[in-house]
Amino acid sequence: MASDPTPLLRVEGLRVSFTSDDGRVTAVEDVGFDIMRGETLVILGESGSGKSVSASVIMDILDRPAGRVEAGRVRLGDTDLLALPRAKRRAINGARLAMIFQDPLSYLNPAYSIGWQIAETLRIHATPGINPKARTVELLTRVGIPDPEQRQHWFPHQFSGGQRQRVMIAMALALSPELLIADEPTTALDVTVQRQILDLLKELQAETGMSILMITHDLSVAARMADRAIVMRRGRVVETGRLDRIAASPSHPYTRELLSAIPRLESDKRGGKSPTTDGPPLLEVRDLCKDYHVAGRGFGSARAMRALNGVGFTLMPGTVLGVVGESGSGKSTLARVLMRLESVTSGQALYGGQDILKLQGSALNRFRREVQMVFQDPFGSLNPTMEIERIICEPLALHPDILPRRQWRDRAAELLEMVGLEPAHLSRLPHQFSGGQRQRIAIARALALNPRLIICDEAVSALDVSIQAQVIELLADLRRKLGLSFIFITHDLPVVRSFADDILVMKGGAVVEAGDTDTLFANPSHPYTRDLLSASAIPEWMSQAVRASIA
Amino acid sequence: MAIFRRSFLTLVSLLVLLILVFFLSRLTGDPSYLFLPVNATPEARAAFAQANGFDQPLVTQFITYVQNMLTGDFGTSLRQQRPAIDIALEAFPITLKLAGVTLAIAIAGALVMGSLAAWKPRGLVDRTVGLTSLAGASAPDFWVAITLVLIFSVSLGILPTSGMGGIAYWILPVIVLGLRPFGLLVQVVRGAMIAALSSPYVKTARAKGASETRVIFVHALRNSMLPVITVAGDIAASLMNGAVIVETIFGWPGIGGVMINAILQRDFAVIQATILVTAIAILILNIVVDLLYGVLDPRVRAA
Amino acid sequence: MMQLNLRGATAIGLVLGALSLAPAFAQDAAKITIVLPEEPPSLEPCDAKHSSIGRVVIRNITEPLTMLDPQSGEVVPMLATEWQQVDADTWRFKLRQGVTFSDGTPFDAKAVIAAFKRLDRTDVVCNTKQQTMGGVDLTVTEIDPHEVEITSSKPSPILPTMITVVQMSAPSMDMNGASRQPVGTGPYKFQSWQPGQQITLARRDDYWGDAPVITDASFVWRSESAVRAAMVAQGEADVALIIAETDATDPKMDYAYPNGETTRLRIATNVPPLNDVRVRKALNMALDLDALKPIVGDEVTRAEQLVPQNTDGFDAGLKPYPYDPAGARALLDEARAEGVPVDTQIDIIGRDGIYVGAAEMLQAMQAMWAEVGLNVNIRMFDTGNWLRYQNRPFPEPDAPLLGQDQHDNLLGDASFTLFNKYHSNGVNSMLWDDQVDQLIIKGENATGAERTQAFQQAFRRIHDDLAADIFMYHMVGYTRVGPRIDWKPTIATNSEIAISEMKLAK
Amino acid sequence: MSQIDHSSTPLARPAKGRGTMRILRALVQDRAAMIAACFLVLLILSATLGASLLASHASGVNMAMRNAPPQLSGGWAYLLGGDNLGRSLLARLVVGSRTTLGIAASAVICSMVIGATLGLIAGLRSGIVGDVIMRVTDVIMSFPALLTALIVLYLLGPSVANLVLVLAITRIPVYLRTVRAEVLEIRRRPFVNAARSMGASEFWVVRHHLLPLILPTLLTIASVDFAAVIIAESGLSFLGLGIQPPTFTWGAMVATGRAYLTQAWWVTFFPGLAIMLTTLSLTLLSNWLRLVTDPNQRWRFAKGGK
Repeated sequence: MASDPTPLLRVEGLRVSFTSDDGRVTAVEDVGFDIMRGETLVILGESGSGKSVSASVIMDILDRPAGRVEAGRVRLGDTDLLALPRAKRRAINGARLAMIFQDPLSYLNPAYSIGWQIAETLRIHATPGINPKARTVELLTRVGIPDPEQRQHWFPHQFSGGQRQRVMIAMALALSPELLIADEPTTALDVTVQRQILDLLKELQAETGMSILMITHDLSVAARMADRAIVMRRGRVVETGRLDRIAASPSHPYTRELLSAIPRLESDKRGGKSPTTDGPPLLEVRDLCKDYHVAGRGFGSARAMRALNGVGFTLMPGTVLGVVGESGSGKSTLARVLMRLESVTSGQALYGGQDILKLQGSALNRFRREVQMVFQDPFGSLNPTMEIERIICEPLALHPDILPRRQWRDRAAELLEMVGLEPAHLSRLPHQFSGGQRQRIAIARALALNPRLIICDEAVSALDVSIQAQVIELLADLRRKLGLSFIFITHDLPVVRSFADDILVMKGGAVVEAGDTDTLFANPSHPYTRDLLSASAIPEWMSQAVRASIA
Repeated sequence: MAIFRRSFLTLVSLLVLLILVFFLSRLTGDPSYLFLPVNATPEARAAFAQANGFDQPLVTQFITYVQNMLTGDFGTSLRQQRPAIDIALEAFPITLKLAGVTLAIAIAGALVMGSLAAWKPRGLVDRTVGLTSLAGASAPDFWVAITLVLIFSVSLGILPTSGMGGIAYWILPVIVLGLRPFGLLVQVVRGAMIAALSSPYVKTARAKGASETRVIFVHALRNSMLPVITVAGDIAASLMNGAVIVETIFGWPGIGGVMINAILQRDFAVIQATILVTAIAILILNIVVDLLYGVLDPRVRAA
Repeated sequence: MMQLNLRGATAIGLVLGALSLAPAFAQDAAKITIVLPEEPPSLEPCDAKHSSIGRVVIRNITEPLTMLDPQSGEVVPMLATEWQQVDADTWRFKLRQGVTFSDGTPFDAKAVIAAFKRLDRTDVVCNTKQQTMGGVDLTVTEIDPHEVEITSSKPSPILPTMITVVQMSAPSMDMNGASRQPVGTGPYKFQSWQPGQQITLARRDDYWGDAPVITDASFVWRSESAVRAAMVAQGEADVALIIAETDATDPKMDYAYPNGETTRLRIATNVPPLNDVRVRKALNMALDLDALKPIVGDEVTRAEQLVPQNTDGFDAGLKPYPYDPAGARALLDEARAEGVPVDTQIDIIGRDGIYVGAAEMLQAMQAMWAEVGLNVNIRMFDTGNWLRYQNRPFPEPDAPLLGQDQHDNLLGDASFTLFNKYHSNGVNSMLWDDQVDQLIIKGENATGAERTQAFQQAFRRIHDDLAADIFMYHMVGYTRVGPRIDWKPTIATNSEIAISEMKLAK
Repeated sequence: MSQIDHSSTPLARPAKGRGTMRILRALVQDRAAMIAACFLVLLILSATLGASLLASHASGVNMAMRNAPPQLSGGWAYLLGGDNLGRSLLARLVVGSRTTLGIAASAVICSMVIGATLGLIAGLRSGIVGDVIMRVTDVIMSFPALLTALIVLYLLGPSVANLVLVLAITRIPVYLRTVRAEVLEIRRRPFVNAARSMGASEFWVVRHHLLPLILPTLLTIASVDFAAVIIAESGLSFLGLGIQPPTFTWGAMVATGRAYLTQAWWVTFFPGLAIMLTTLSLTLLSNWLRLVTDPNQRWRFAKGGK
């Protein structure tokens, strides 16, 4: 495809450093790559690998003054972008280069209508012959927003996640740029929507002949999009080439590690079913319903919204139940209801024969000891002002009769070791840890009281793939050693495949399919389950190449 | 909907306020000492109390007050011997004008300076603005006012000392009155702008090719307005109660001076009338602020 | 920082100059502006004793029948040309002829009757009657259109003095509420009142007396003394009434003049230890009041009685207590030895702003008393609360209190002071002394030398024998007069400003 | 400084003193904060030791030195000049610091504690209780401060405690509204839910999760409020409702000295400067504290990299 010998964009010897607590840290070192006209280059890497920083340099949107370009050149055609004065540099953005981002809700300005924001690009680069208004509607139509005449006056919060990303794309494509940088454009979206967006990008590329620089951590996305790929690790490029070739013969150990996630995700081997599946169930949930009352208090009619609709399941001791669903499916509400963070409208949840939804006082307290929760957001779920020791000991302090205070410190150290961290970390603050490490801390906290059941609400969703795998491995390990049960809530089917014994698929507050994991993956009966499965699948050519290379 | 609810609740607090003012202000002493000559006899005081209804039980007085209020009679000023509400309504527009202009200038100044300060934290603008706002917060306004009069009017002779009139007459009062609001607002703007400038949509704007000016004043500023409006609303409310020092020093007959004098004179009808007027103004202001939230942030509008 | 300010100021000044934003100060030759400390609450003639009203009204808009000459203290003719006493209760006044009110009504006996009626209204608080006539009721009858007879309910040897405070307002004036547009016979007529901003008067062409020079006068008000002074310095005003001593910095413009006010601390003479005359004398002797003069103004003079010179009853022979801390200590020791509780804490009931430097004065006095071993504490109040302590029934009758006080007697007769302040039944009195009571009553009912002597004896007993007060100063006022006009303030200026007396400077 | 390590109370303490050392080291590194801290230490010394030592110099009337300009010749006493009664301004600044700081600190602490408590309740209870609290705030805000002062002082008599009460009442709404807004935001954060799911009571959440996060904001407001309270007190002094002589504050010094502005600028200037420097130091220190306690913010103020 790329026959033009001169690249559209050439990055050479890029070095970027950042100011941090520990002085200046180099975030990107000697990074270089070319993008040809009309081609799609994928930068694969995990968070902190420097992939987004590189894109920021190209777009001149690096965080300043913390970030600084120390060396290197970025050439667009014949122009050295880094040498341009700011005004001239800015004139290129939006016109020749454009960018879309991971989280369109926060990357769209909440205060302006989407039509205004799209037209803004056109107004900034006032081009004769283009009527901003008409062009806006045209663009919205093209990216598949229904009723664009009306909806151009809507604000970002009034759209769904997928539609917002479409709006982003419309905005980026307003002036038919030569290069579109897409920074994790589908990561925050539900899997089914992900695929639609990727398809849209491909179509548009075919129409306009633009180049795409796609930044992702997700192999399946890379596999769908890439002509060529580079793999980044700790600020350096460790691998460059056509993606099929990389998949077939990875040269860097890290690439191999990355690729090895594929078979693991697809394997049907789990952490070994626990033998204690007999006897009375640990938790028996029957016909849970939860209504939310929307609209203002006081005046007016309160509208009821059903978040849970007759949900029921049985959890045996020592087993793992995966709850899968997209946003709005009610899966998080289920977790919050079971944790007694919210009330229910009707239904029962029997734990050890008692309805936990009616527990009060000391009985509730005993229940809280035995059931713990791990939250999705490893950054939000730890109080930023507390040292790790205090965080881990908080449950002990809340239930002071379990362990005498002088043993807390040892217990905390023991727990940290259990989740693979060092006891020396006890006096640190949460911000000194990475996302994966924080999630381990959250798990250590959940383990402090020797619970019988841990509810994980999207506990690995915010983590990089390789970290995801590590955390799941840790959970599986804990389950083996401690005989724990888990309710594992996620939007990502493949993640639970290796871990869950049974799976519950939820949609719109109701269970659409439930069953044994192997059966469900092998023979999904509900169309929604099938959709979910196919959307997140890795293309066959890639799995084969990977399997071949590893074998 | 929320607005109605809010207005209703504010009306309740208005009522509570009036009751409190009525009863508590009568606890501050017998006005006859202030209105009768120092050699007045006890009989003369009794006659005075009777003529003004102060001899009645407080509750009876309050009922009479409310009854009269419903017929549009807000009481008569002891000092000026004319309807108290006239006195309040004469003074209020002046306060409103002065406060309005001052606040508008302070907000505009704070938006520009605060944005520039946030654009380069610890830069020259930031440090200057920080120092100014601190000085504004800690310098007593009567001191600033008189010092400015001495410098600009007496020593330099370029501005009138006081009084109401053309633009020149506005400069000193607006500076003195605006110093503290500016200092407060500039910090709020700075804080909000630092957050806004590091928010993702600013990157989007830059990626679109927007100039830094556009990024600051079109994208970030609009989103920094909510806290600014909140604080500006609070400031406006306190200015509604009058800018006593500025009003008295510069001879602007605003409601603050009227209220203070009425309090010191135990002129109860005027105290009640002025507080009623300012409280209603604050009520309206709060509603306007709520509406502004909606205008500035479409997400609030939807809720 | 100061330098920076000034440089910045200059820059702004240049810009302003260029834009000519600076207001035009040039005024018409015969128009003047007077800046007062406060806005009058009304312009009600019957309340003209209220000095903020009197300053605008008296002798500009309305005039009385008789007038006190500020220089001599004599009663001189105004709208009455001559008068004579008919009997103890009755006086006859001949009215000036050819006088009209500014609304065209002729000034005659009926108008006088109407003006006195205004004084008796009950719907408005007319302080004039309360304050200066006490319990005396006056009845006016017409003899002929140009002569009236005034009868008082009890003998009034000084009736012509008493009626100097009664302003002759036009019969046409509304009787409801306090007037805000008075009509009188004076050389000026009320023109306009922009509430909060200014009151303007215009010269009358049909005035009965000599036509004044000033054609138009406007009154404005600023509560801040420094601003009032600055306005005259800037040419924005021609007279700044009552400025602080600290702002009277320009000898070419600033006049110091006795303003008729006398300051004292009233002693609760019935409460130990203050009921012991030695303690009271010690209180007086411990103070070096000459040294403290600069706090209130270098031009003040020591007071030893509560009325100023030129007052009938003033005793020029009284001498202030000398500054004698040793003597004071000796007296206190003596009293202490006899079991007087000298070391009890004595409280001053003060009022900040009663006069300039009031609070500092108390602090300085407190320090001096501390030197002789007296334990004096200051309690400051706002006017309303302070006034409670001025009047019977006193709020803390059993506490050893010193009440900060300032009294003015501009009526030229000690009777306006003595009864209220020192008689056992006086509403403001904290003195119970038979001898003083007798002297006061004797003087009030006498005339001529006998009256004068009785009052003088009363003052002598109060000061020398009883040390009933801590007498401080006959105060001075400061008023700034701009270079455009030729006028000097007098003792009466605090309560009346006769614009007709002002001339343009050559 | 105690605000920082308070968070380590009932839970196991990390090696005692290490936190304090860390903070001290951070203080030494920030020059502005260091100077501010030194100034405040000096101030505390002057309010405690100095005020006792110089009490006599501050009250002795000396009319010969009335409004004396700042001078080097007259010894240390008239270094900053004399006031309107010829008392040493320097001595009065030192002696006045005790009452000024005492009153301002008590008022600020009172309004902060009351305001924050009510704000916490209003933030956590969105029903009737919250509404009532917010309406009470409205009433306080519309109620003229002078009237509050007159009522309290008339009913309870003038005393330092009542003065503090008046000043505190009028400043409550600021804290209340701020805390409520913060609580509404923080209570939705996952770690609060995490604590609840572990069985934490409302009190526990407030004590361990809300307060530590709200505190930096509170301290920032308090540091600016300090000046507001001093100035409000001077306004009351001016009306005779403030502190009673012979006791005095910096605010009262400015208020009485104002009459001499044309003749003796130093009489008002130095107390005014003292108020400003105190506020400046408190603000610098509270900003610094916020940075130290909020590590996520720190990078923004990193040096260099322009």
